[in-house]
Amino acid sequence: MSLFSFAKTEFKNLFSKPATRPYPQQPREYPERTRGHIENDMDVCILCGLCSKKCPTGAITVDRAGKTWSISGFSCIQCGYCVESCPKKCLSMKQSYTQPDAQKGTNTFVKPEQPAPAKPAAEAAKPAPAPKPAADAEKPAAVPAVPAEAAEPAAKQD
Amino acid sequence: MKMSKSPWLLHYDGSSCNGCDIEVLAATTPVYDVERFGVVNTGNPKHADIFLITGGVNDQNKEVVKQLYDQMPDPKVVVAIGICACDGGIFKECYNILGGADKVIPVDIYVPGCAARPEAIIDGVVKAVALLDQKREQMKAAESAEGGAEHD
Amino acid sequence: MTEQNPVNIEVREIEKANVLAEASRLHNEGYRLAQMCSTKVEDGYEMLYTFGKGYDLLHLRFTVVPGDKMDSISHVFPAAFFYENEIHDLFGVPVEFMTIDYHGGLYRTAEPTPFH
Amino acid sequence: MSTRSVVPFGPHHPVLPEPIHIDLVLEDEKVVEAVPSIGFVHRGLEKLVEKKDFNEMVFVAERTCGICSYMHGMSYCAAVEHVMGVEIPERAKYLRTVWCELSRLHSHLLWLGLLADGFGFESLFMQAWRLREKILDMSEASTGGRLISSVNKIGGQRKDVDNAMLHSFVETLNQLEPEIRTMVRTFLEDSAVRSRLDGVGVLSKEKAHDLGAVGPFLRASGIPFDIRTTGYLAYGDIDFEPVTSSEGDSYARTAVRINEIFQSIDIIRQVVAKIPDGDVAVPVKGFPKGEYMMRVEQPRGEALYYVKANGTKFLERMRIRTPTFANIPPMLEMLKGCQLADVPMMVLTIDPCISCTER
Amino acid sequence: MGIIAFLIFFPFLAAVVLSLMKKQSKARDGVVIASCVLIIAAAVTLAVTFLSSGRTQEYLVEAPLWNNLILAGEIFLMLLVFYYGFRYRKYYVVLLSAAGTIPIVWEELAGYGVEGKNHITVDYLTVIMCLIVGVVGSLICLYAIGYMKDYHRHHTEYRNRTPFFLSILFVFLGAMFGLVLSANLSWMFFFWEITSICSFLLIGYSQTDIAIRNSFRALWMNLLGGFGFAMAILYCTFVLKIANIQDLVNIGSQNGGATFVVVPVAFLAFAALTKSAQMPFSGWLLGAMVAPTPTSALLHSATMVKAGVYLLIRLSPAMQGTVPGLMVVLVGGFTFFAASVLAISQSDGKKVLAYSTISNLGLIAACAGVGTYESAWAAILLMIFHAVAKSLMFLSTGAVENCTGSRDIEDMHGLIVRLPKLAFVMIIGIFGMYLAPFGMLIAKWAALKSFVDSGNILLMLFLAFGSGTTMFYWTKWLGKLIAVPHSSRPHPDTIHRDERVTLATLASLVVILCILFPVISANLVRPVLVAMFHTTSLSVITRGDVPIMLLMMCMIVILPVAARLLTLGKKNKPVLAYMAGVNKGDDCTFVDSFGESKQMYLANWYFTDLFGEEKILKPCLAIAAAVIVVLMVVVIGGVL
Amino acid sequence: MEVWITVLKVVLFIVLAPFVGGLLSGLDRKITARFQGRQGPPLLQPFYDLAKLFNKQSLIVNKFQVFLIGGYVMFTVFTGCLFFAGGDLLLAFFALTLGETFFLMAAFSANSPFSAMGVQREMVQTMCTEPMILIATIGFYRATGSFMVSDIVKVGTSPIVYLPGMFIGFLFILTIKLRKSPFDLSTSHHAHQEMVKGTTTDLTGNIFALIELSEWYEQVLLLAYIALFIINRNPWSILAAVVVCLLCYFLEILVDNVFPRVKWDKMFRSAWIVTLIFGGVNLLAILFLNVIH
Ligand code: SF4
Ligand code: SF4
Ligand code: SF4
Ligand code: SF4
Ligand code: SF4
Ligand code: SF4
Ligand code: SF4
Ligand code: SF4
Repeated sequence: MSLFSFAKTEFKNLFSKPATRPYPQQPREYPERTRGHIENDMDVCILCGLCSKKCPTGAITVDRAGKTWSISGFSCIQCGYCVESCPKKCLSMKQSYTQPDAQKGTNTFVKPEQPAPAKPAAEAAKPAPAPKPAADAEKPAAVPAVPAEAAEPAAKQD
Repeated sequence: MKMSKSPWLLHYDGSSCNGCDIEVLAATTPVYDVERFGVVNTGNPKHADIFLITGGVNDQNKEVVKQLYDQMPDPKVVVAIGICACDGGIFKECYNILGGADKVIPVDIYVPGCAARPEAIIDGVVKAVALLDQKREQMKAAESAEGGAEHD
Repeated sequence: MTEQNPVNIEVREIEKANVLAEASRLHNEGYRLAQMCSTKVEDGYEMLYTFGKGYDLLHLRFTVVPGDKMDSISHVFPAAFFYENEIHDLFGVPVEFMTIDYHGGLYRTAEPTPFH
Repeated sequence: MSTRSVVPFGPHHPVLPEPIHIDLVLEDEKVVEAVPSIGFVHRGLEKLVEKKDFNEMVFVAERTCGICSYMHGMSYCAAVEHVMGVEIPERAKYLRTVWCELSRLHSHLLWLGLLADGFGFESLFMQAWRLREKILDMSEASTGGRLISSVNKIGGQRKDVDNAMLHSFVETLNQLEPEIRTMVRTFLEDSAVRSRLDGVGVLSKEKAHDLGAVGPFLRASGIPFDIRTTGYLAYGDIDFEPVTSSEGDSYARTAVRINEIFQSIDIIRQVVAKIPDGDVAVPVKGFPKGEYMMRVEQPRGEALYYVKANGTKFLERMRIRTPTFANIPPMLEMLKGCQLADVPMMVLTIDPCISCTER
Repeated sequence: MGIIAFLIFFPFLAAVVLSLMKKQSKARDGVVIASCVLIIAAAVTLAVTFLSSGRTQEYLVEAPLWNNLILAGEIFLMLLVFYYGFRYRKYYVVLLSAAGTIPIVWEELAGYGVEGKNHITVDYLTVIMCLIVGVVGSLICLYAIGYMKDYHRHHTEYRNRTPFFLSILFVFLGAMFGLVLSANLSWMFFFWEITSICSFLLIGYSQTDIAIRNSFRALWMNLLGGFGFAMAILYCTFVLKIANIQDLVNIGSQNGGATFVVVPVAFLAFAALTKSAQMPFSGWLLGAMVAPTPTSALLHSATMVKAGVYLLIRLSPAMQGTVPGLMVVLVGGFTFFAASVLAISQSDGKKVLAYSTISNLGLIAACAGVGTYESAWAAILLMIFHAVAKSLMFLSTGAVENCTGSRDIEDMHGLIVRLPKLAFVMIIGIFGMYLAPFGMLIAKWAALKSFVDSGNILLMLFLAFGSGTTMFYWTKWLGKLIAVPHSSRPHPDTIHRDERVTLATLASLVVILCILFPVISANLVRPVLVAMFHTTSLSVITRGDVPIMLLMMCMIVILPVAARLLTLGKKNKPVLAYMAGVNKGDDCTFVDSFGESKQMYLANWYFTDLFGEEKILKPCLAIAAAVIVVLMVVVIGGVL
Repeated sequence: MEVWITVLKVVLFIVLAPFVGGLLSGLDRKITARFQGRQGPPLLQPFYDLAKLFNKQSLIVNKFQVFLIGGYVMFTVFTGCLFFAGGDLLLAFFALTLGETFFLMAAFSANSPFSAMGVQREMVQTMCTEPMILIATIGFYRATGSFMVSDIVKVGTSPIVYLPGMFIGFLFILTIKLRKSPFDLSTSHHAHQEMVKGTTTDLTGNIFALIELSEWYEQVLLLAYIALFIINRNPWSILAAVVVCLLCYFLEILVDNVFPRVKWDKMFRSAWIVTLIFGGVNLLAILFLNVIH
């Protein structure tokens, strides 16, 4: 039995550097396996839609006609099931997470028309002035990404 | 003086799996220490500026969520933490999940992740804090607009 | 691939009417309640009650036809009230004489008796 | 008029991270009646078996609770594997054991912190959670997630952890152990802390047994009941004894969990020393048919995973009897007659997980 | 002289008239009102005439006729007690009464009686007492008119004996005037016994079992005190050969602590302790609650218990530094503390008031026992302020009971919404009881200073701890009144006009006395002390503090304005109270565990496990009794 | 001249006390964070908080609240003025009690479960602290011969020489007064508790800000009381007093961080026992030695 038993630890803490990570001033390095967000190598993707079918939260939308593959970072639970299921192994799990935002945007990847010379155009896009999210929130994941068009011109330009 | 220097939190667990909840708590602990930004985890809606809600809403807690929100003084912002709070997450097809927090209260910032990691929560709070200042300005404008008429 | 094992738990089938008697007998033998589960099957609700003694489990199974009531065993096993209220609220099977009866208020779901 | 107060405690309450509501009837600070209510986090995930196939259900199962997420996913997989008669590789069993014990470690440290928060010892809470971060770092390094691991699948593990990393874990734990020991001294020996724990919420051995308590809650009342001793996963090859205590009060429950922290560290050391090489998964074909009830020792006690399958890709029934569900009736027994200030203690010392309780 | 005779006789006359007016009528109300007005007028006249002359006046130096009448009266009282004692088979009261009265009668008849200098004295202390008895007492009688109507409407099970009740009230007033105006110990004894019997009759008013039991408890305790009084008289007669209280005090203060004067002082102090319901004799005052409220108000504020402390204050100079002084100090100090602790565990409004009275009287007694200039100053002021504030509290509690059917403090929840006027009056009363800058607190402050100067550590500790506990029980009552439950509707305010007048007058008196306290202190209290201690000490409250207290008073008054200023430019939006998220929307109900609505209820704390009567009353009584027994033995042993 | 110096002191108190109190609170939070191995908020955080609160909408449960809180603020500040003007310690104590009562009434008037439970505990706390403050005040009088602050600061030897027990006792109840663990029972300042925010649960915006502000005033007042133990005729003693105050404050922060919250009955018993032993024995000793007379 004792009183002040914790004082020793406290003084040790007081006179040593705090354990606090200076985030966000200093960006954080994540371990290699950290599951952050999904990216798609559109050169390889065949838009088969398997990933979309497997995804437990329906975060992925594959639009064969529009040649786009989009993912809602605000629906994805980062389980990596899509990565595992993709027959072409074009999906990859990145360490950085989808940034918090005022709108539940989607990330749309466009299949290049020609065998693309450069890297695939990946654009994080969000609906520009966007109505109040509560209004359009009925089935956010299934909404074909509005920014698909918005992203398109950019993609087409190069 | 800016509102954004002293954001006080209210945390409520809608119907989360605890994952995001304990990450919210973790954000207050030494390694993340959101108190650096002046954050206090008040636990009382009437003292709070930022409502952190984790998990989706269901029929039993929607009134609770609404009530807590109503008891917060303006200006206030709502931050939905985790996929569940964003859109119901993996449980959105469950019979008892109405969807994300935005089904019952206006959500200002969505923090994705399952579970949302403390860094993301910090990012979310930092974004929310900026909104607080904006809302305060709007509030002032509104007040002065109706000011003369209302004063008795 | 290995053969699928059709049933790998030992279950004793009983009559619904005997449940209280069986429960009392088990209680006297020193069993405690481990869980109570209801499953919607074609001809009603299949109840699976599990009791434990030391590390051994013993399962009782019986069926309740829709519209029928069943007896609570919460007077024998006090903890049963919690399971029984759940069965009542989620499956809509009326349970009679529970020690604490929430009258459907344990889970206030949007859709009443979702497993009905 | 009576001098009794009738007040709501929860669902929103700062001392309870999860929503639970209790109708409290108080006389001064003494609780004379307490009726709990749950359902604020009820989602109905058991019914998702109708919408998600048995493979996808792993992701649902792991989100039954974010704290012992790993154990939920694992138990579910194990139950289905039993139904399908799948025998997973030895290395997978050992890996599962490591992750299970890591979960227990982070869960117990988390609980210690919450307990400290519950009795108003903020610094102690901070210290516990600070140490817990080290465990989470290990989880993240090995599974990619701090809490939700997503490494289970029917038939084994989705990821292997190389031996070097496993040994580095043991190394970290070796460094962590003395720090934890220093910290828990305050829980175990500080007289002010003891005054909040000693003799508070006593649950007798008989009551604990009859009311169906499980886990540390039960063991603190003197019953050495730990499902791990039945030897699932790699536990059969590991040397350990269930931790018990006889007083049955809040202090005993704290002491049991604290000792389990060191027990877990020891188990991880043993597992890492013995882990065989090989695959971590076997391919699984076909659909399950049959039923099984998997029993695992989660941080909060025995969980039962009942799975019933009919040969389609959708299960017929999945039912989770979580430890907290079993622990609530005995908790009610303790609440009567305690002090208002003890209510959080009572609730916290069963280490409740409402999320999994309500599913 | 005429005015004195009027004060003593008129109440008796009024009593006789009232007892004949059996029917409830306007006329009867009129008689009561007229009598009250006359008594107040007489008391004020006495005060004014006296103050303008400023000299102690002595009357009836030779009064053999009156002596004999009083003797006859004493015998009559004894027979009255015999009657009740035999009728209810409580033989111990018979014994006690006989033990007190017979020796006195024998002594007088056998001619041992000593002729005192005078029988009636008017001095500053008398005038103060007359004002208290006259003004507060009459207001209570006034209040009783309306109250008794309601009382019998609510309690149809009791026999309506209102005329009897009213007449006893007046008898009581008469006896009190007699008591304070008498200088002769035998005369005092006679009036002393009248008050005992009046209180007995009033407490037993409803004639229920409990009322009868309590009334006999009051009777035997007071008769025991009366016995002590009688012993003191005998001792004075036979040993000291004096008959006047003032002589005794003079001898006492000149021969401080000499054993031969200590004995009668001790006996008188003992008598005073019983009458002012100090532990272990607190039981009778608590039992008095069963009577209709005016009784309690009268017993607690203007009469009865004040008789006890009046006697103590009179004796004060003779007690400084003596064993009886120590006894009074210890018993009073201890009672102050213990009764305030006991009050915490009570939820019955009247019971809290009863304990508070006992507690406050303990403080007055302790002050008197200390026997210094400062302490006596505190004692007198405490007595004045207590009389006013306590009667206000009692009467308003009674009014609440008549309006809502309950006098339980728990039932006064939200009174500020339901009965705003009454609640406001009560709040003034409670403020008056324990908060700065109101009178009681000023007096307590002086008491503290005098205790500190006297160097009695026990008293300092009693006061320090007792003020903490006092704060607790008053504040929680205050809190109940001020809680604002939203869905409460104003309750029909059924109090009568007479009650309203009384309450308003008393409430204003609480405030006025507070503002006028320097005046009162200088013109009424200081002369008493000068006469008693033959010194003019410095003002007890430092001169600079008076304006500060007046400033505090002003601050309270301007608070509403200031509060408005503090929130200027802000619109306060009403919102639901926080109830963990399950407020049903009316601030009174919440969604319970079954999903239904449940009435919230917020009770105060009572600590029955710690401070309950079962727990600590007996030990407290035992301690106080032990102190009295030991010190009485010391006193008597010293003589033998 | 005298008068003007007094007025100046009062004005200085009114103006400076919030800054000192706020800075101390900031220091408290910073040191607490460092004790816990965290970086902690900026030093000026309490001022940011206060400014924020004044900018918030004010939600009230009823209009009495505003009035009652006004009373609390006024009398708390008033007490400080009285003290710094060199007034009577007892009167200052009574004024503080009056202010406290207004605060309690405000919590009562909210009629909400957590305010109500908080206020009951707050009353217990007052019951715990009052005897010690009174006894210490008596101690000052016996040791210095006056209740007036202006006289006490002019004594030759620091009162603490005669009042060591009182000093310890006062430090003990200071923990209660500053709402520090183990005694932060009624309005949890730090870790969460069963009371939510107790007495202040239903106060918002500027009303709540006023509470914070008066707590700063009260903090300065309490520390000034500590200083009174040290100060004597020698001007250097003022410096010593400041150092002692800071040390005491640091001690309170440390205590705050190494204790769990105890239950009310433990607080009650310990406070009274400490008061009786340290206060009572010390009082007995100075009466026995008859220091002044
Ligand atoms: S499964 Fe792979 S290839 Fe098919 S659509 Fe998805 S990412 Fe493209
Ligand atoms: S990681 Fe999981 S949730 Fe996210 S898109 Fe892939 S399958 Fe869907
Ligand atoms: S988002 Fe994921 S971790 Fe967060 S509450 Fe939902 S399921 Fe749990
Ligand atoms: S839900 Fe209603 S109908 Fe169904 S069993 Fe219960 S009570 Fe009967
Ligand atoms: S809960 Fe109510 S409705 Fe259901 S069985 Fe019981 S009594 Fe009947
Ligand atoms: S005990 Fe339950 S509520 Fe508390 S942190 Fe753990 S999971 Fe969350
Ligand atoms: S018991 Fe609680 S913590 Fe453990 S797995 Fe279940 S939900 Fe998670
Ligand atoms: S429910 Fe509300 S209005 Fe009715 S008595 Fe109770 S507090 Fe008053």
